[in-house]
Amino acid sequence: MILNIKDQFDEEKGRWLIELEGEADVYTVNNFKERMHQLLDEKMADVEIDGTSLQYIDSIGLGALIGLRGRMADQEKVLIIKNIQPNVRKLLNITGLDKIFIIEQED
Amino acid sequence: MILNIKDQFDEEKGRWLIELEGEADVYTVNNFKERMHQLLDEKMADVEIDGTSLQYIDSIGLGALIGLRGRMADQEKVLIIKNIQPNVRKLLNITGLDKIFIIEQED
Amino acid sequence: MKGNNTIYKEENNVEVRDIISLNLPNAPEYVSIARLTLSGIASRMGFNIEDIEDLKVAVAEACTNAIKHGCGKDRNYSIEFLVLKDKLRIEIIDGGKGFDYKKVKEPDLTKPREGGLGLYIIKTLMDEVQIFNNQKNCGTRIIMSKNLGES
Amino acid sequence: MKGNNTIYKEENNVEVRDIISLNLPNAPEYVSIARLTLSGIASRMGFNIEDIEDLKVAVAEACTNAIKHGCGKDRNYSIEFLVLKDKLRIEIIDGGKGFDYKKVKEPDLTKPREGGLGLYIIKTLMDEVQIFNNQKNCGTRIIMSKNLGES
Ligand SMILES: Nc1ncnc2c1ncn2[C@@H]1O[C@H](COP(=O)(O)OP(=O)(O)O)[C@@H](O)[C@H]1O
Ligand SMILES: Nc1ncnc2c1ncn2[C@@H]1O[C@H](COP(=O)(O)OP(=O)(O)O)[C@@H](O)[C@H]1O
Repeated sequence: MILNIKDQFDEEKGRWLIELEGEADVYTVNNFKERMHQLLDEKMADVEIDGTSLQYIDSIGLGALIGLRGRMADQEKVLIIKNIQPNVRKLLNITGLDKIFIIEQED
Repeated sequence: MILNIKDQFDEEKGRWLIELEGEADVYTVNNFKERMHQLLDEKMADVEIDGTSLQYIDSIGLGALIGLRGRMADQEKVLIIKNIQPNVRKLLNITGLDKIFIIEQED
Repeated sequence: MKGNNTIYKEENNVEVRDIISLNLPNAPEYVSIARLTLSGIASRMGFNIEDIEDLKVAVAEACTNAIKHGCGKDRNYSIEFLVLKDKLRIEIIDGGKGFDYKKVKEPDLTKPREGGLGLYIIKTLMDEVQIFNNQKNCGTRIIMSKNLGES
Repeated sequence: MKGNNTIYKEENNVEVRDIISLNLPNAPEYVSIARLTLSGIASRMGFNIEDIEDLKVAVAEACTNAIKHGCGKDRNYSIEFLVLKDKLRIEIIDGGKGFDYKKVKEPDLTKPREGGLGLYIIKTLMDEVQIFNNQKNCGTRIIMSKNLGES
């Protein structure tokens, strides 16, 4: 019922590393959007989201990722999403977003 | 939402060892009562209930334990309850049943 | 009017923030749904784990009574969750035969019986409890509240 | 009548075993309560974990629509869960402005936009979906079902 966001700038890779824990839904999404835009204001760079502990996402959460990617694409930065759970993966697949974001799966 | 019941007769101690896993409530109680009475029909003996995995009990579940103890007390057998969770313990305390059953806590 | 048995007096003037209501079939297998819904509401409000356990037990006991003594087989009963500023109030309403709370005896804890513990447990775990009998022997409304941030 | 937009045809003759209804405030923070209640009902019915995930997403999308496009701030919306022999049917009913489903375009998946995915996701995850517009522009009823024991 909450979404915890951990962020860290990886100097070596030159990207934001974001860990999401909890649920990215209609209730938590505003906080997520605000935080991400703050980070990009601070430093425009690639973003790598680790979804290991992201339990749930809805269309509003997906919309936020699409919006984020839009802003980044204008600056030729990429949005990478890794280690997502099967239920989150399924939503990316059915909405075709798996072809728009860069998805990395470790195993 | 279910109650799993494991039983085993301990020849050395001469008692039934019962492990309860799940929730002993208005929905699962009939099954529990039936099973326990079957076991006592098979062999009237002391009963030791291990509550390590018993997540929840309600007044109907407590009633079933009281009924069980009644039948056993007539035969001078005892009902021992061990390793219960704090929420189950609290209900035994407020209903005074902690003074009626034999409660053993390992730690 | 047959009964209006106030156990604890409650102030009348409270700001209700949100109301959630749940209507359940008169069947034991759905009591766990009441517990689940309740735990979602209570944890969102910020109740601690011990208080949530108390709430779950109290609500389940009232649901069990609504089923056992309440309505006919094919009727539903309702639970209303009122989110107040600093407390959760829960009303369980059945359309059953009703009863006179004053005539219910407290259980004798030194002589355990198989039944008769439900209302006693509810009163012990909740901060306020009121029981109303609808007129013409038609149904019971039990109102119970728990305060946030005590314990 | 403005709309009665059947996406998939559904048989009319079904035996409803139990009805659970949940009435929620028009606020995003309670959508998770709908998900929680649903997952209790669906797991009791024997749906597997993947199906329960699908159901949670579909119901949450419909709730989000009821909140975003539906009613005024201080009104509630309802969710009815109909437990049938071999399927779960869920109806989400709001008292909002309604809409003409036929005029809603399918999203272009090659050109992602921030909105417009909700109904598409619902249709993909559920076995049957119907959308009804109440008369006089007053409210929407979306009916969706998922069958037990497939997949
Ligand atoms: N919702 C209800 N409708 C009618 N009678 C009720 C209701 N709740 C409680 N009662 C009455 O109060 C008595 C005490 O209830 P309770 O303490 O829960 O114990 P039990 O239900 O095990 O008898 C019941 O036996 C019943 O007569
Ligand atoms: N409950 C509703 N009440 C009124 N309009 C609705 C409702 N649900 C959906 N709609 C309409 O259908 C459109 C598509 O909905 P959806 O696919 O969920 O995407 P989004 O809500 O992001 O626009 C909405 O923009 C809205 O116009």
